[in-house]
Amino acid sequence: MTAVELPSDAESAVATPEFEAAAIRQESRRGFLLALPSYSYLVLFFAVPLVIVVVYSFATRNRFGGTDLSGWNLASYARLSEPIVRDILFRSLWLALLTTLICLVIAYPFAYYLATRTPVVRNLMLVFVMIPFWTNFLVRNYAWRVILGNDGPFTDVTEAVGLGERELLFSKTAVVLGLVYSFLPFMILPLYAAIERIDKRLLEASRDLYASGWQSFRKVLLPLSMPGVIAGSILVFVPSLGAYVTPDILGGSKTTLLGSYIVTQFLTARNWPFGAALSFVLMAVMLTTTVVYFRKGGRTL
Amino acid sequence: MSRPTSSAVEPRGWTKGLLRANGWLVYAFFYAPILLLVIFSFSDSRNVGVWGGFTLDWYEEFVDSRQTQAALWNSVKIAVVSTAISVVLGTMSALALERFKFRGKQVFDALLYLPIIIPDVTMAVMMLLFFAEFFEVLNAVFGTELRKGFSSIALSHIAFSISFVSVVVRARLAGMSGHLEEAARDLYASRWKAFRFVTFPQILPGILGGALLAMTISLDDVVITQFVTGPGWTTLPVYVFGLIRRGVTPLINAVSVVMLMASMTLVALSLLVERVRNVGTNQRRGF
Amino acid sequence: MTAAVEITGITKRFGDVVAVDNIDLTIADGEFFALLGPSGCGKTTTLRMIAGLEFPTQGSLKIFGDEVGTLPPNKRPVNTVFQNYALFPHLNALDNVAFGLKMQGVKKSTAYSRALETIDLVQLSGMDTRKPSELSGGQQQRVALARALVNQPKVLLLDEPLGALDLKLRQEMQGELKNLQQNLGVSFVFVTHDQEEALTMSDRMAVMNEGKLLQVGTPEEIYEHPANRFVADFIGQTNLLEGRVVDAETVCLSNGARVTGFSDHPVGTEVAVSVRPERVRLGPRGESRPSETEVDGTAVDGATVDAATVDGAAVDGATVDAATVDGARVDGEVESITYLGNARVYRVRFDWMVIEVREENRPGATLHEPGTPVSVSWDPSAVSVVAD
Amino acid sequence: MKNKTWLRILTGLLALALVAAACGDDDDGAQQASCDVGETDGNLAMYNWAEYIDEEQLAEFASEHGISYTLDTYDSNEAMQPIVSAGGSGYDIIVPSDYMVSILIDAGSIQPLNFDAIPNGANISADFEGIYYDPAGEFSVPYQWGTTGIAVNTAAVGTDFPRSWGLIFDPAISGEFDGEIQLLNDPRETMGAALKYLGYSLNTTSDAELQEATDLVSATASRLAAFNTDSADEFLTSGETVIAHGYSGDMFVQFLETDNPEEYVYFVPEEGGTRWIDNMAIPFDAPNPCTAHTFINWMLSADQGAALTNWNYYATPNEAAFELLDQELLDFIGNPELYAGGVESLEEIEDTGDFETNYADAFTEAKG
Repeated sequence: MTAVELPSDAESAVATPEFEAAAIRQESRRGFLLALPSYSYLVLFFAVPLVIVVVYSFATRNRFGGTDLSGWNLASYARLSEPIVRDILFRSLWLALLTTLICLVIAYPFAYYLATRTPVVRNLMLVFVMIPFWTNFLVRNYAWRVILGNDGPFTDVTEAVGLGERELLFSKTAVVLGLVYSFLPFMILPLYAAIERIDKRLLEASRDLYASGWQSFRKVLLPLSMPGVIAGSILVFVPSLGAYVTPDILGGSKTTLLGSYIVTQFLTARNWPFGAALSFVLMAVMLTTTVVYFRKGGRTL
Repeated sequence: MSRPTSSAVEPRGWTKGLLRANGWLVYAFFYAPILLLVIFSFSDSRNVGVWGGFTLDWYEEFVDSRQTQAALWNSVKIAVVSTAISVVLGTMSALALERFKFRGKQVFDALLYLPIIIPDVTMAVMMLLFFAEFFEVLNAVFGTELRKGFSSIALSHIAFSISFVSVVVRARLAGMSGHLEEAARDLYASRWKAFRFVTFPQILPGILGGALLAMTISLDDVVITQFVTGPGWTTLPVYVFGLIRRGVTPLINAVSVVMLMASMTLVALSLLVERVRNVGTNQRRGF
Repeated sequence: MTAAVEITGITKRFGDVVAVDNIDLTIADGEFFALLGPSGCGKTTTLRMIAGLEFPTQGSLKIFGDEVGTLPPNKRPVNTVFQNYALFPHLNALDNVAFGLKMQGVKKSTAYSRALETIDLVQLSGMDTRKPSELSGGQQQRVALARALVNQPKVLLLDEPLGALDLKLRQEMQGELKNLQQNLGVSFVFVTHDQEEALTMSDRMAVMNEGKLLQVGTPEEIYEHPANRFVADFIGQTNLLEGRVVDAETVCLSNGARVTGFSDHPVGTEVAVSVRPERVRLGPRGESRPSETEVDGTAVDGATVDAATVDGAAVDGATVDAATVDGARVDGEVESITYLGNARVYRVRFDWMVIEVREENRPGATLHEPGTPVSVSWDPSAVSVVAD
Repeated sequence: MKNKTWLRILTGLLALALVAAACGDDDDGAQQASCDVGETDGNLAMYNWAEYIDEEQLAEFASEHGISYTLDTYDSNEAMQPIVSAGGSGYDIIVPSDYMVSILIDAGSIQPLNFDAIPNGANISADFEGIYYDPAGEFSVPYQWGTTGIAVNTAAVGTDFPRSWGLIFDPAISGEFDGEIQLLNDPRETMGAALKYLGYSLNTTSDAELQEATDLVSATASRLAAFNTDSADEFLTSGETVIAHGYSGDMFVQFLETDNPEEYVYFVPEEGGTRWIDNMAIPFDAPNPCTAHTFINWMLSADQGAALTNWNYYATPNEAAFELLDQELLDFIGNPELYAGGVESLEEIEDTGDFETNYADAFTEAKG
């Protein structure tokens, strides 16, 4: 470490490579210092606890449902190849993908519509998107149970339309509906943020270049809003995969999804090592997917 | 002056109709259950979904119920404190990641994603194990008498809220040209002033969005809170979750309605303040 | 008199890339100075180093005699008009302009009254409460200018400030900027990739390429006597005829023709002969040279490339008779004409290259249709011999 | 490089320290508290099931002893157990169910009670002596008890139905009520019901028997409206289901909420069902064990035992309290059909140790 004058407001000197290097170092240190509070916070209050869970995943459930922290083994990971785990995984992936897709299809035009409103109107519209979510999520799920349930408003509608009494409650459809309801705002917010900052002249340019409305959406708007699409999809897909309250309340627990399965391992089977292994693998897959996406040139969320 | 009117990209004809219809449908979708829960908060029946005639009993019960009120206040206190702290920390980390290069940046970036993708029951379990030991170690070393409760819940909520805030703020920062900050520096602003007078107002919508998200998640969290709570710190969702076993009564609907009214009042007030402060137009680039 | 900006041995590296390579540059007080070059040549980096937005890797940077190389931007007595203006979108025009003053701690009322004065100066009176998004491109440009000028910088830096404006507005602003600079008497350092803009506006200019400073001088010096091939080619239009130095005043072109061109390049150096299109004269093939050539051609040795004997087709048919003929003449065929309104540019095809000729659109000027066999000639004084 | 290495070392060390500390926990071996009758050593913090105690009762205790109280609630034994076992929960009184008591004892998470400070322990019915999960009665005293059985909407099903698990599991009987039946979303209860129907013990550790039960539940799953624990009672009275699998007290409370309670019937099938017992216990690291002892003693008095049952409609283990119960309630739950197979057919869920995960897996498999 050579003693080099750092860029100081008072001093002024002829620039040297050492000074430049010191300036770059100082800039880097500024960034680091800015990140440091959150960094150390997350290390202490997230990474360290996480290490405990990872350690648990190599341990063994003892006969009382406690965890013996000796006799390390990979048994919990070996179980991941069982057909029941595979079935649950595929089913959950499918439902989570479906939920994400539906959210995308609904949220995209909505976010676009929002972005074309005047600032005052769009702020108001955004707030009204968020307000329902300031009520308790259990209460919201229960409200859906009433709507979809026996003699609820939904069956009234299907009857009135002449479809007969169609009850949706306790079906996969109801689960997807509940998930879409729960996570739609997570899709709308980033999509809106992404679309709002697109320069609209680009769209005008595409129309000028003979693109139809659909084409300019397909070739200009969609690619430009891709960061929003990806961010929204991650924010919807991840919690959908881990959801367990909605499948329980609206799906009647008839189909076990990954989230419920992990909860079952921790809270019912009291098999913490297996629960830890399941969640650890889930996180690893998610993290790899996002990292690969960003390495391939994706922008920040 | 109003915004520039119809241009080539302004949706027209049936596209416009479809967009508008979709908008209304989305709101209908969002508010259908809310309407229902408001209605049943006035229902004279223990069961949500069974109309038993109009009553204000549930509101009365709310006013009388020490436990419900305590739970509501606990939730609000924790949400406010954890949101405030995580907004500061999350914004700082967003700035660091978006505007600086430093060693360990990738590790930090990855670390920031983990709280978003971790299943909450897993986080709950690990926080439980952690706090049991953490406080014990602190108490042994420093002779303190720390107990699980407010601090452990708030610390856990901050741990996941930082990530959500930082994601939203980063999205906003990424869309903001770094030239603005340079221009401010060129115009004699110190680093802090450049942040205070240029960067901050620019990313404020992102910060507010992040804060809303963090607050919503904090107000809804059950599992993590349940595992790190201590005596007297039952939050509203945990309380409601416990109630399920004996049936969620319209009391909870009434609590939700009270919360809705409170938040709507806050929104209305803030809009009013904005209106008063911001006489004149508030036109921005873009759509 | 101290120089406004004095740059000595400045180098800037970004990793392995050398953005600015050991340049020396002095900009006088009250000078309108242009930094010209293609994109990526290092001109913007140079400007940013003067502004303090980048620290040099090495070298000295003085503003009015004070070393500022390591000062942060907010401590330098210079201001910048940014490319695309970088106006603060959340502030109205007045607040944008008053920003710098407020940051310096000027009293609010003083700041605003000075800001208003400057807004008047750039002819934006009445626009002060508008947000940048409510202003046209030209108006935004003026706000950006006012925002910098209000601080009374010792040097004003402008980074392609007119790039986003349409032609008419750009020309108008060029005039205004020039006037403003003359009235204020402040040094303007102006970055542009538009050579015409640089030529018309600057008192002196510097041409940069690949991080190197190629030539510094008045527009006339640079236009008339480009220091090297790149400058000759980049500034204005020119015909570059490849060849080799034969002696101090002769260049042998690649087809064997010899032309007169004074240079101090050693014999044998690969060079190009640069002749501006407007200096080239066009005449019907075989016709004797116009009278005016004879008038000023007598004193100087010229070169004739006379391909007429073999009908201008064969390369080796060219003969050169430098000693006997005044002026230069080359025969070829008109390939195309570009009509510019005030002039015509002919592309004349020879078997080994194309030469462009620009003729003023005077009444009575002969029109040479494409396909017409023609000869071209120029005065030896029009020639610059340039190496790489 | 420096930063990373430093962080890695710190993280590693912290994790190790924590794991080591976590391992050390179980050795603590909680001591019996020495307390006098009626002694309090601080405020009371109770961790109980939701809606399982009237707050006024707590308030009365608090004011009587000049202390304050906090009441926090949980929704399952499994959610409560790790919190208490991890230590530092801060609670003085918890209310675990039977099998959970044995888990807590094994894990060293509850402390032995000092019965010198609980003279009212004498009020407990002899039925609860020497029970499997706490044979010596050292660690827990019963709080309330009940059964798991079937509730039926007689308006839909009629009154002429077999008092058997076949009502749910036999397709010949339940086929008629396709989509209107619910089972508990609980591996032990639901697999237990199937095991009982098949004539096995609900604590079986036989893979073959469990497999049979799995197939049975799996075959029944398609006829179900839902697997649900929390809303079994509401589904029945709102018409979502007509045959419900649920807990006695929940059902009674719910029946009495409706306009026509007599329309509903709750019974334990003749094959037998679950008897469960919730207990009061003191966490190993309770901050105020003497207050906890005094509270237990207070709750075991005749008055308070009766007050509890009159409020939450569950059966009391407190013999002295019987006479003080509401007559109306007794009439309703005193229904002779309540135990179709007699009280002897009831069985408690026991912790099966390592086999516990088999129940969880079997249930997941059965649900599909």
